[in-house]
Amino acid sequence: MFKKKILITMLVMLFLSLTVSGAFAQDTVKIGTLMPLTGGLASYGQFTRNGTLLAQKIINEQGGLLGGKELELVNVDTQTNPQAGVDGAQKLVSVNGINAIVGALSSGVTIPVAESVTVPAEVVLISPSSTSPVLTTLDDNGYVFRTVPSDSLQGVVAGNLAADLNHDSLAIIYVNNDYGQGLNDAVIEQFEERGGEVTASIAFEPNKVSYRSELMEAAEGNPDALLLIAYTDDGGITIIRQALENGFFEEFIFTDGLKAPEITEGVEQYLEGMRGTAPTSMPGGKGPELFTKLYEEEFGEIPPKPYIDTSFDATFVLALAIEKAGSTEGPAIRDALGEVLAEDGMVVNINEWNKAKDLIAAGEKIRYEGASGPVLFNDVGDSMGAIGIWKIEDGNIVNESIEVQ
Amino acid sequence: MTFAGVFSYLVFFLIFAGIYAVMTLALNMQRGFAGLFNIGIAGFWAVGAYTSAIMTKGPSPDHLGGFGMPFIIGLLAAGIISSLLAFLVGIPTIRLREDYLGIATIGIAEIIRLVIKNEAWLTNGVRGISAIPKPLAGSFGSNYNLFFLMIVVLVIALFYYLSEKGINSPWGRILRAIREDEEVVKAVGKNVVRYRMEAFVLGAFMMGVGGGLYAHFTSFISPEAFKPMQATFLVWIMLIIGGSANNFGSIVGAFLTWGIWTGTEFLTGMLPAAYTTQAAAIRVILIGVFLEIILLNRPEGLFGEKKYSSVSTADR
Amino acid sequence: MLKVKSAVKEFSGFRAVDECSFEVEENTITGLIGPNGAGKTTMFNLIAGSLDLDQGEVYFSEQKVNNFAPHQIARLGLARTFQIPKTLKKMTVMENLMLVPSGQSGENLWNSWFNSAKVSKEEEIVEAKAYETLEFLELTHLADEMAVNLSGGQKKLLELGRALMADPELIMLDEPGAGVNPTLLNKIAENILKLKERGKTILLIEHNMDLIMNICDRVIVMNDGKHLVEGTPAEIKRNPRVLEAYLGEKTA
Amino acid sequence: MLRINDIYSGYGEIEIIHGITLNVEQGEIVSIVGPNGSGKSTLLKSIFSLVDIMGGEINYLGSDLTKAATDQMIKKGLSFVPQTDNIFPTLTVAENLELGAYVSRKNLSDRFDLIYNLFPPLVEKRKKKAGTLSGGQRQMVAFGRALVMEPKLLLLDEPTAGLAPMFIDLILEKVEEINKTGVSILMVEQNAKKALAMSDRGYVLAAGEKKYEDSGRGLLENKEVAQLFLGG
Amino acid sequence: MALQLFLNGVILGSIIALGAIGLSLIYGILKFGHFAHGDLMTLGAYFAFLFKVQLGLPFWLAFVLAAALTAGAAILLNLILYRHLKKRDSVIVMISSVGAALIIRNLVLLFWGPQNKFYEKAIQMPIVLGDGLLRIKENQIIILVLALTLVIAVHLFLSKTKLGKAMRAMSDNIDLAQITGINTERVIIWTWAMSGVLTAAAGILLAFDTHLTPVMGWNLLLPLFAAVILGGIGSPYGAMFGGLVIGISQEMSTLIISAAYKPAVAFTIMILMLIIKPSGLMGKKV
Repeated sequence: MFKKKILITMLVMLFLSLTVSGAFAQDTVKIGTLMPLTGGLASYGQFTRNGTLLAQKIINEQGGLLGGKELELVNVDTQTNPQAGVDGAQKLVSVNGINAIVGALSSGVTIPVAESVTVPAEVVLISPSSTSPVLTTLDDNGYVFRTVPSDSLQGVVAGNLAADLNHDSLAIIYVNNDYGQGLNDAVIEQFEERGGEVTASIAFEPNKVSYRSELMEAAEGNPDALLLIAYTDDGGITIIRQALENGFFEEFIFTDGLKAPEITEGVEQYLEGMRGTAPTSMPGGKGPELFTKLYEEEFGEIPPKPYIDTSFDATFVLALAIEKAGSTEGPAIRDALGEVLAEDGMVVNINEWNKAKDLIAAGEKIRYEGASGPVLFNDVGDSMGAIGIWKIEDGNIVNESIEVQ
Repeated sequence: MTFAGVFSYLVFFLIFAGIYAVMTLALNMQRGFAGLFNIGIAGFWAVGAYTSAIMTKGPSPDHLGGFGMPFIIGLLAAGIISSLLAFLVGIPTIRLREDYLGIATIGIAEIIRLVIKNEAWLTNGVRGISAIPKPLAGSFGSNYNLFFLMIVVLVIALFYYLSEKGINSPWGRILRAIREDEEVVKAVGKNVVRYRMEAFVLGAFMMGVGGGLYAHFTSFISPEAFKPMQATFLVWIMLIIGGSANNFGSIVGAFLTWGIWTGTEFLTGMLPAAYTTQAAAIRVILIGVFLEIILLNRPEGLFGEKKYSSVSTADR
Repeated sequence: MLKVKSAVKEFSGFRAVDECSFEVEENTITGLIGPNGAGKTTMFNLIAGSLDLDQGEVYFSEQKVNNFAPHQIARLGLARTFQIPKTLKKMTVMENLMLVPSGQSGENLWNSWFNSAKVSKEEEIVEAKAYETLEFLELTHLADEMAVNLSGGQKKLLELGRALMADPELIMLDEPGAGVNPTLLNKIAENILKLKERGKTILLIEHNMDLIMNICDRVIVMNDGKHLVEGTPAEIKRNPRVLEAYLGEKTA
Repeated sequence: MLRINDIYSGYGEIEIIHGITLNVEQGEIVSIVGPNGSGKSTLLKSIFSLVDIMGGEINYLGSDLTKAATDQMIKKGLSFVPQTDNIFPTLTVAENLELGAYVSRKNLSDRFDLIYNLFPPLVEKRKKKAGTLSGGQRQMVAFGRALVMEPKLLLLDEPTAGLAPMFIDLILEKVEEINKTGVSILMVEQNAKKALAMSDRGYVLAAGEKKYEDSGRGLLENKEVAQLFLGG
Repeated sequence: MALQLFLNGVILGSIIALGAIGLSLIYGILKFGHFAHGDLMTLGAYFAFLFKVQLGLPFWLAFVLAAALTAGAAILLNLILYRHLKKRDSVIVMISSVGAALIIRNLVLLFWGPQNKFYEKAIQMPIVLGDGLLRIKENQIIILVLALTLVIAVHLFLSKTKLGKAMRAMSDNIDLAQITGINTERVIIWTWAMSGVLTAAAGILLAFDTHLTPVMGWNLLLPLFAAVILGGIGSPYGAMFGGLVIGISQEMSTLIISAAYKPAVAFTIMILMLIIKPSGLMGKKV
């Protein structure tokens, strides 16, 4: 009896899951989003999803796309896990009938999704945050893009920054994933080219309680500064605090994952004047400021997390491409993505969807001044962003200068 | 939602659930038939996946490789290396009390994950191995997944057949007898440790092959895929829900549980965006509650233990 | 056949078996008796390898078998039963017996999978042998019954059957008569005698003196872990030290 | 004070005791003897509900014990010393004794004094872990723990099992001493002769049934009883 | 350097020890590995966050309230779950504790969200001893003192009180405990309560030294088990000692091996222990 009940419950749930998610399927343009809402990256997924929702709102408020169709976003929780992520992506493609995907966050999910789901199904995928160099060389028939620069780009700038700050020696502590690894390699190469010495390069496991022994190892040989490659939530803040508390380091250089006022809370006086790098907008663009304003109107204070802006941009440029293609077919969207954006195109800001539509209708190319800076793809689908240098002043983060690629 | 769409998702779903079913069958061999408590499935899964990937890929500067072996050899190697690992783990631990073996295996699985993460020369570390060849890729067009499903079903069928045949044979008779009373088996001259070890190694072989299937299907593996929750405990939940010591129940348990695990996604999809994080948490809570209800009400699983026998009574 | 020399086994300071020596002749029935706690079952476990000797030696068929693993000694031709019958509960009576014969090629998984012909041929032989054993024990009607459903006495018989299936040289029976009704007891006694006729050697622990007196060729009495006296049943019955041992009067 | 009336008990589906009636009067030492496997220990365990009771009843000081909770039995003055595993090995001797006072802690020090007087060797071992003691000393600890409960009736399951001969006499002497302080005793004992010699009454069991019942002396002189042990 | 690592290890080790004592007692008495123990630890830390940061209560009061609530949660788990599974295979109970771990972790996620939290935003500068040889924060001294106090309290409780002795007795021999008149059900409840308090303390101290995240306890679970095995299952004193050994060896391992392999140290010690002496350093028979 009990067995029967359980079996029936399970089947009903299975059925519901298949139908409910695909039930409201009329006349909309659907984009799937693959964001982690549970698991290791849960604290990012919620906000990156907000980024996509903001883009959806702007587009729908300004009349939708493809002649008035609404943009519909369908999200699947990847659980920060490839097994669940790949399954979710296939559900988006097959059951929900989405036309393109924004996501996933970590390369560990993005790549298997691309290889086993979206590329074979000819669905365009734009990752807002996967920085792995593997994505560049993926045999993807051009269906995989990203709105975040490959980590090698930022690494060069960070390496230069360290040298420019007259540091002769540098210790690096990086988060042990593909993002951290990539940046670390690039920084070492650049810094050593500039004549500096990297005294230690130490990977750390995220979410551990103590990083004192890593710090101690890094501090050996008295390097001039610590270059920290981490996210705020997986140990970055803990490392900064423990480094300060124990007097291991006084000089820091940060990367984009730490570009957040959160890192200075309670330790303002120690971090005053420290610098960091992060992908940013080209000179003249006002995307980031505008984005912060719009986000805060919609969701309240913008959290100091990366990739919210790139998620917004990914959604926006997908919409641009669909509008340009005049179709929701994967190959058409793919081709349109390459055509619609140009460095010397007409400027479109992030709240100017109507203007964009008009320009596309007029056959103009667009220079999209995105939330994370101008979005341009090179021929392998990587974003050709710019890297900015930021600085902590009075406990706040201010942009200092921009290094164009 | 089109029929074709649902069908293609269904195929996809079945591939994934099928890979889990391979794991569950393997665990059933270890746990259900031999009473071995392995909570390091993730380790064997990872070793299988990486072995097959390294064996079959062409040369790559990022990690060990360049053997370019065919798919089948990759799978076999995955099974063999995974069994070898089981053998080494088993030597010191298989004699111990069952929960000691469990804690040892979970420790080994975590060590394996750390090695994969940090020994980049071997595994490309955290960046993972990409472009793992799919067997006969490009030959079936849009029906490729259907073809892959066939492979998975074939593997399940093979393992099911071998497992059933094994457990109903004199070999299985000894294994079942060990579970009933070890002393008796020793007293009639059977080497209990040897049979335990064989079941452990055989289960690990199946897990390795399952790992290989996973690697070739997703074409990309990285340490992220082999965390204890999704790669070990989920398999246990499947086995317990389906019913330990029952091969058929194990398979059904895998399909149903994977259905619930991914299927309850609709909960998240239905709620307003502001609540999605909460919904995701609630979903996992519900899965937990569901598991507890089953454990409290039906600890032997949906199908319970099956009666296996080496003797057919018909001919007497 | 079996020779025990100065065997010693201690449990946290207490000598359960204390310098005990005895021999069992081939093709005899030897009874091992003694009051509770005399060390009889411990002695059985030492011989069968379930426990390791602290001192002393055990020879089986001229071979020193000190501290062999149980399965190794079993393979040399020693079968045993347990005081409280141990059966494989959720397996049929038939399977309980078919488990026993050693060297079955089907015990190798590879053969079970890929050499079905050979395995099933052997299985037929083993099955026939098991059936024969059941006939000998007059249990054929229970062949397909789960062992858990057997009565206490039937379990005793099944244990005996399991010992027979091994084709042993020496059978060690731990209280074959305990908890068995008189009819069944006679049957067990008969069976033991029949086994002797077939050339087997039997060593049994028993408290039922009738059984001991009726079937044993020799009786060894143990007390306090030591070999107390030894002789024919009649001699033992008359020996005052035995009675004292049983009623607890210690010889000073 | 204790009346066991037509009790049937055993483990799970296996019935071992087939309808035994037995009683113990205030101040008596009563022994249960019989060959191995006759069900002596099972009978004793039935009193403390440590085996499954299938029929009959157990009455103690006028109230039904068959369904009583263990701590209630202890409060009423019943205590039990199992044959094996009867001490807590990782606890010290003093702690073992103290646990005997778990249910009631009145006059604790008097009770301890009594135990240490009865078993002087325990005094210096007080702080030692019980698991490190010799067999005889362990038995003293077990007795001590049971006596701290201030029993009116002490149940002993083969108190001399596995002890060296010199300890056997000692322990049995102690049993008599304990009895003299007013504690009734019901014990299962393998050393039938010694046990019966010191008992007011005795019962002889065989195959889960009561075969003889008489004064200790009477049973000792009974030829049939002697025969039962060597086969009749 | 080695001295500093040693000190860090002692701090981490005393936190692990607190968690491991309860885990070991439960393992000893109920004979199953409680996989939700780490998440109970997380829960305790978040309860304290609720009282201290969200409700603004003083730290000591938050500590006490959180410990009490966590004890309540542990008892609740026992009442609705483990008590009913007592007669089952220990593996079934263990799997159910994995389910409980999932539930607790996601409840924390549900109520407090995935972001890291801090009891205290400002950092503390360390006291420098011996010309920079050794640095220690005031908070770390508090942690050490609190942990030490709790360990002593546990010791006194286990060795002096009736209940504590009953717990140890049950860990030794549950049947004998029962016929000694110990109300085993009640002692089990108290055992849960005590390990709830200890595990909450471990979580709070851990978060006090670093930060709160929903996975903090789950990440520490295996080191907890390692400590329990090292000390011998069921031996609370062994668990204390095991915790210290694991903490110190994890921190000091960075002298020899890459920090990336630091988490493996606990497992390696554990596995070596299983091979060499499965009963643990202070354990009983296996």
